[in-house]
Amino acid sequence: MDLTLLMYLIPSLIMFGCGVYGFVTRKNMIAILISLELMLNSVDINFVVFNRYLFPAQHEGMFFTLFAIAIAAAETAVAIAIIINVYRLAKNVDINQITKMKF
Amino acid sequence: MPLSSTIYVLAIPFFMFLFLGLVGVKMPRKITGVIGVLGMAVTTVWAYAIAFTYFFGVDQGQMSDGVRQQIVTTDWTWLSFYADKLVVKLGILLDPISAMMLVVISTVSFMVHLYSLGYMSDHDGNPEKGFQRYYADLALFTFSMLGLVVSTNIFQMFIFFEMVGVSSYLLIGFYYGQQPANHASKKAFIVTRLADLFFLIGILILSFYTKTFDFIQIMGANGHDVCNAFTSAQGLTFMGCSVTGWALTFIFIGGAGKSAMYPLHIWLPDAMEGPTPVSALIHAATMVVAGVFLVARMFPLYVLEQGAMDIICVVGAFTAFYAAAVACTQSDIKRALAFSTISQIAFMMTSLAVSSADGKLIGGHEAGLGYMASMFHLFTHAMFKALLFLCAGAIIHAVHSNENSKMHGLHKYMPITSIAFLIGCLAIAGIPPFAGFFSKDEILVACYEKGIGWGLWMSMVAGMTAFYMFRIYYLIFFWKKHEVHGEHKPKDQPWTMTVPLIVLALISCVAGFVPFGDLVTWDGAKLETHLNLPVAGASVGIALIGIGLATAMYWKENPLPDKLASMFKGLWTASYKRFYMDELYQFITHKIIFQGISKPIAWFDRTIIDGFFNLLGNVTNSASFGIRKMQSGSVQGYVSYYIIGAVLLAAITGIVILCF
Amino acid sequence: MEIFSNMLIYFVIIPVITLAGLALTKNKGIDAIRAVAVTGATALVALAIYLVIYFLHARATGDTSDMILQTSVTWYEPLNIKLALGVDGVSVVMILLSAFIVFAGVFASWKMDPLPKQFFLWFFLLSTGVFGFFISVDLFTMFMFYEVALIPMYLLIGVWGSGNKTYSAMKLTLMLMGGSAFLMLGIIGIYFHSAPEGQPLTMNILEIAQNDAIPHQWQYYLFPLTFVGFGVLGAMFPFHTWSPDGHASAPTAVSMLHAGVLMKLGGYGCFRIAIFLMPFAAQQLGWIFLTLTGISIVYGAFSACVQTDLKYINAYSSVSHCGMVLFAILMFNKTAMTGAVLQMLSHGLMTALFFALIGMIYGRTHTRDIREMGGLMHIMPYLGVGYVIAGFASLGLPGLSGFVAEMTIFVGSFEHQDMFRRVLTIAATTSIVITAVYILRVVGKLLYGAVQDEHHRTLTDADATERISTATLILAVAIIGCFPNFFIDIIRDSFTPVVNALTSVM
Amino acid sequence: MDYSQFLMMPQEIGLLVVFLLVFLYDTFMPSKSLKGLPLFATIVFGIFTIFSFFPVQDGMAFGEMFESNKATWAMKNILNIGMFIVLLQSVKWANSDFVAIRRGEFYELMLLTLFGMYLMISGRHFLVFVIGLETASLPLATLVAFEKKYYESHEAAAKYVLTAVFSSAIMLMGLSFVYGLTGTLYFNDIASMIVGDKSLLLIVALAFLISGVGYKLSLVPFHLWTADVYQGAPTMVTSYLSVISKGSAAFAFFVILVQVFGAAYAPIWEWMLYAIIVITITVGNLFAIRQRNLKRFLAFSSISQAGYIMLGVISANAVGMASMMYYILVYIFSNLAAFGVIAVIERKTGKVTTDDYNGLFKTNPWLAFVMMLAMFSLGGIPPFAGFFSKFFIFLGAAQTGNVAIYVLVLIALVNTIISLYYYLLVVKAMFIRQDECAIPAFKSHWTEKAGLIICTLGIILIGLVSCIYTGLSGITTSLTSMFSMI
Repeated sequence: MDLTLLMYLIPSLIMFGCGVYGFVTRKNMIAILISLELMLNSVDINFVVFNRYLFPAQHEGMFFTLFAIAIAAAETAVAIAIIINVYRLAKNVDINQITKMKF
Repeated sequence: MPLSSTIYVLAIPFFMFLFLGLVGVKMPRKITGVIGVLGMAVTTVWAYAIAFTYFFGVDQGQMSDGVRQQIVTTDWTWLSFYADKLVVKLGILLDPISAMMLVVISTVSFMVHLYSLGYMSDHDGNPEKGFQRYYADLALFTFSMLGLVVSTNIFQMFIFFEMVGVSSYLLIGFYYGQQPANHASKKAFIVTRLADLFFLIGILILSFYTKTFDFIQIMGANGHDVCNAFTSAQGLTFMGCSVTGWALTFIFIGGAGKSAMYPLHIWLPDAMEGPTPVSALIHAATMVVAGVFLVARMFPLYVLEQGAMDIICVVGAFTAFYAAAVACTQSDIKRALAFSTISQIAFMMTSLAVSSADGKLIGGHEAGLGYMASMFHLFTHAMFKALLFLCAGAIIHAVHSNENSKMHGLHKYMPITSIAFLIGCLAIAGIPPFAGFFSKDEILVACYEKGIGWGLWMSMVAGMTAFYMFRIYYLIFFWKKHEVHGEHKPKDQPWTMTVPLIVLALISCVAGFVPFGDLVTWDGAKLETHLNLPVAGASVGIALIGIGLATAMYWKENPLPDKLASMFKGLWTASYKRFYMDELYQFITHKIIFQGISKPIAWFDRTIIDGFFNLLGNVTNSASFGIRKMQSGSVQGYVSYYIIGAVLLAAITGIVILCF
Repeated sequence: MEIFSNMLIYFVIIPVITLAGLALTKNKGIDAIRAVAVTGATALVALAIYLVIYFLHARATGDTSDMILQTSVTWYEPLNIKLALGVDGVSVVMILLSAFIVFAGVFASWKMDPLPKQFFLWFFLLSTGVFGFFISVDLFTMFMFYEVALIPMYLLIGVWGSGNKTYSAMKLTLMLMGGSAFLMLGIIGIYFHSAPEGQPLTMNILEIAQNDAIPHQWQYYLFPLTFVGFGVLGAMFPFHTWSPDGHASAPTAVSMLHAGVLMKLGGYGCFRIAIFLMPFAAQQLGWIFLTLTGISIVYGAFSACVQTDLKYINAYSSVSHCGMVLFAILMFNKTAMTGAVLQMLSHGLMTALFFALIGMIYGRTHTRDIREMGGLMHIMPYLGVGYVIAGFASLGLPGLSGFVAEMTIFVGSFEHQDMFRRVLTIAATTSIVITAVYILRVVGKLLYGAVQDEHHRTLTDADATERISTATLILAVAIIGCFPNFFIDIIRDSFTPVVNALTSVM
Repeated sequence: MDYSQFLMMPQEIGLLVVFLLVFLYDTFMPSKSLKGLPLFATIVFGIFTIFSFFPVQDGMAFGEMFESNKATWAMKNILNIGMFIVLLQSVKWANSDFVAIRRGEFYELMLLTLFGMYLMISGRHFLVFVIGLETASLPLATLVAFEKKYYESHEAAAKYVLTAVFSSAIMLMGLSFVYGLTGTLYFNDIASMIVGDKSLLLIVALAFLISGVGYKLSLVPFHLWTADVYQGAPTMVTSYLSVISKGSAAFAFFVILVQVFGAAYAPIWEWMLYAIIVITITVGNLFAIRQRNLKRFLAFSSISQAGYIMLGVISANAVGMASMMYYILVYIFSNLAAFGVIAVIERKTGKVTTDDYNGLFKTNPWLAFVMMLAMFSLGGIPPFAGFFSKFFIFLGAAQTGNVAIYVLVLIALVNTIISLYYYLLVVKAMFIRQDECAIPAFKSHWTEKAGLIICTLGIILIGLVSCIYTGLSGITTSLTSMFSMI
């Protein structure tokens, strides 16, 4: 059997949904970061798949994906650094703890 | 003397007002008083000269084939509502009545000025506080009245109506430190102002149709050819009556306010809170006759509107009776005199109203008799009413009270005053040969010609007049011995106060013989008058009956009056309380206007309207408090808003696009 | 630049220079501050009088253009916004009035404390806006100066006011700014319909009126926007409620300037922009606002009858009188409109006089409640007489300004052929009685009668500066009342364009 | 490869040079002379700001991924001015004890973010745009966390970085849809591809894209991070966030919407923006009413201001674009003046709430005066610049001429009344309220003074001097190609 476009798209969309769901539900900031990664990766899959199936002529999507991966890595690095700082001061990484500023 | 110099008759008092008001306050009181009197004397002489020139002088265009013309000596465009038409001019119109009024006003005013020198001082002759202000206001009052009578157009007349109102406000409220004077002045101003409102509306309607204010343009020379605009407007009707009828009725209401016709009379009795000479001025010569003068001035229009005429007639006749009835029981001499004034003014009004203008002969008399009689009565009444009030002033000055219970038997103490007062009473009661007899006789004749009912009614009122005047006279000067309290007993007042009495008394004796019919008629033409014996006799008889009744009841102290009073208790108290008119007004003004309208409106403004705008603010605040939960501070809440927002945006747009 | 060859611009420059001069003075140097302020105010009065003479001369020498002294300098070229100046009779008398009030206001706030320097700074910023509004004929600049004149009110009331001042100041500012929000939308709408298809859009009022390109259905939107926008400042029912609180809390000079000049901006704008540019909608919708203004005439008078605070009484009487201004403007004939301008003059001077006197009385008795005062005529005759004169002017005594204005309005309004308007006029005339009632009530309670409070016996009468400021106003009131034709001749012909525009769409 | 095309981007190059200079100074200078770094960076950047006013040649570079024209040039200059003021004001703060150790990083990161914004402005390919966006937002996260000692700073940073990544993920998702539909990421190519019938997927993509940029602009409902981050971040960073990044995002937003989706989808995104503007202005104002912390207060005020800026975007015409850029310039001056005052006072006394400002006029009249000018300008009171920018942006919006836009303008105008209310609250605190324990009088550093003076001059002059707006509108009207497809 050969794989069709949808066979890639649907899982990636599911990944994206899982990422959003995880972001909204998980309490641990690290877990939230992971779900963010899920979302970004599903985007990458989209780009690659679109490029591969629909527009095989150029490689715009591929390149974009490369950059996207790099950006995602950078984001994760910054986020981790900040989370560590928060941990230093708040002594935990529970997302519900950092609600000092509100209203 | 050239008639064009009439302007000075007005200029001098006005200048006196400014001078005394601005400079005078810095000067010693006596001097200001003297200056005021001198100024008024000059004015009087000048006015006499003008009147003489107008009536008897060499022809300056005022006579053409036996008919006195209306002469406009000055005309200054003061305020032009439209570039061309509807212009308010300040001018001077000389015709019989205005010339006559010049004489009346200046005479009485001069008497009052002179008299006040003494009256406004204590017994050592030191003028009291506010002397300068007093004379300034007197000058202003005189000026306004003079300006009123010489008005060339109805709007100028309105202007001076206002001026008269305000100067009376100032004079009645002269003792502003005392609450009664304060209230009385306020009342006088507001009531007359209310009347002036109708006057204004009348003017608006009239000018809307005639497109002019000018008397001569509206009524034509000597009121003979009324302009077509008016006559054509008579065709138009508004709510059943012709628009001109409405206009004239409204204008009459304006006059009624000044002339204290029922039910707008209530300010006049209170006006006595001012100094007595001021009351003399107001009652005799100035304010109260303004209304009569207004109707007389517009007589040619009124005769074309019988409806309006009938209204005036009814109001006048009723007022005459009402005032007389009230006057019968008053114990305050000034109030009694005030009501007698109202009654007499009502005489004039009625007489105007019963008069007719078309040329046909009625009962051997020419048309316009009532008009002439009314003017005649105005003239004579001014004289003897001024006399009566000045006497009253002298008495009050002597005994320091208005109540006749404090007086009694003053005859032997102040004989001159007593005699003068007696002359005044005889005059007003209509006993020949005193002035009142002639004028009142003419009025009665005119009334009888209108209809026997009117005649009888007015004769009855004349009888009542005689009764209450002599009642007052007896109660002041006889009835019982005067008990003297205090060391100095009452005596005749200094010359400044007695001379006016004597002069006025003399005038009251002879004024009746003035050939008024030749001088003052509605169209300037001569008017044949001859004594109508039956009417004259009847009226004299009634007067005598009234006097006799008074003599019987009040000559010597006796229980009869109290018996009668207790017999007709309700009637007596009702009349004593002036039939509760003041209470009625109190109720209307305070309970209805203030409590019923103003308070609710103020509340509505503060609560509803203001509240609404405050509500807007509060709603905004509470809204901002209500949505604060959105900013919960938790990142997950934020992103859920974010994703929901994004998805909703897409979904709604998609649905809209797909469906439409 | 040719703009500086036009004398009108100096009505803006002089206040600005005064501002600069004040900025240079020391906070403590009260004499220097007063000197600068008085110099500026005097210069303004002199210039205003010269302007009147110039105007009369121009008219006499046959200059029949709608506006004289017209200059137009491009400001924002891409939007075709110009700094366009020009005056007609109405603006001339308005400028004269403003100059007088500013002059009197400076003297009325002679002993202003604290922070006199800042007070005069805001004071002259306000007058800058006022004069700029009257001299400009460009929608944008008019609107800009309009708001320049509004905002200083907040601090003038908030800092130097009394009573519940912060609330009043905020309310006043927000309501007036709310009005100007509608106004801004209206102006934008007018701008985009200012010229027929293909021609460049313009903000110049005269050009817009000449193009007469605003579609009728757009006039239906834009006329209410602009009229209400200005009507708020004109204290039109039911948008008048800022006026009582604002006036009650404001310091004397500010009340004078606000009631004397600022409320006139409303009436002026109503006729200059709302009616002049959108005559069709004015004819169609006029009756609505006519009813509202008619209400505010009687309503204000009645509410004034039961107030006990002197300033509230005058605030409500201002509602009544300014209602009469808008009422007359909506009558659409020359006489009534002339009367409206006369009423603006009269009300400006008279109310300024009132507030000046109230301020002086308040400064002595430290109360404005008429129930706590009485018999002041015995104690301070000068102020008492001044108050009586102001009262007479307000209730329309002949010889003072009020009478002339009201009579012109009534006669002009009644001349209207439309029965509805005539009946409304009759209803409006009743205000002269109610006015008399509340004026005499105040005079009777405040000045007449026995002295209520024995402490008041020690008080003094007006001093020199107070006499100057009041005498100026009394004189002006008397002059208008005695020689109305002088002003009418200046004003009347300025209404020819607007009346023609109104009649052309009938 | 043709290196001459680097000449297309002189401003970027200059900025990199500045960055390098600062970096070298930071790295190789002896540590005792590092105190001079902030001033050095400021001066160098100032010189760069002046030089970058030299006109650049129009044209595309790097395979039409990068465009430089008058508009981008002007926009970058506007940002430079704002950046310069921020740097000027931050000199004293950067030398304070907490941050002194990392002052170098502060300046380097700031310059980097500015570079990212340049890319956002000039990018004509979504790759460049996304890179610019991330370059502009990621360093900001670290800058937000700059106050090492303060917990709020880190909480703010955490919120910022998480939400930022989330939003960029959403936006990238949208981009992937766009790519899947069109097969290209060039603005012009997309525009030419998507004419024709409306596809649902593209609408979703559009919504996601708007949400992504709206996040940077803090439009409701993508705004919720704003208040917390503004409050927690160092005041300098807050002011930077509130004006510079907003301005660049607004410009890029305009370009994307008009140039990419202008052809067929203009009604759609105009409708979306319509809804967003209404709730943005309203919600921002409603929140701002109740704020007592001035930084938070200005955060919400800046949200509603973003709504007004969007009025320029929705107009989608030359006047609107000019008005938007003009508005951003005025907004930079006004907001930086306000933040400057707040920063000075915070640095001296650590007080940031409205009640602390009671009676400020008595003690520090000049600071109070500048703050009042800023508030009036933000509230749109003449004769200050804010009035003109508001009027022009309304004018630009209303030029589209349909009644719906008039209603929108009316809503915005009514909201200005609410905004005026809370701006006046600050004025009231400073001028009217009295407080015996008011902030004592103090003298601020000359750099801060200089910054405030520049802002004051800007507030007063920009409106009265018409040449700036005239120039901007001249620039935008020259962009015929851009508006050709609307």
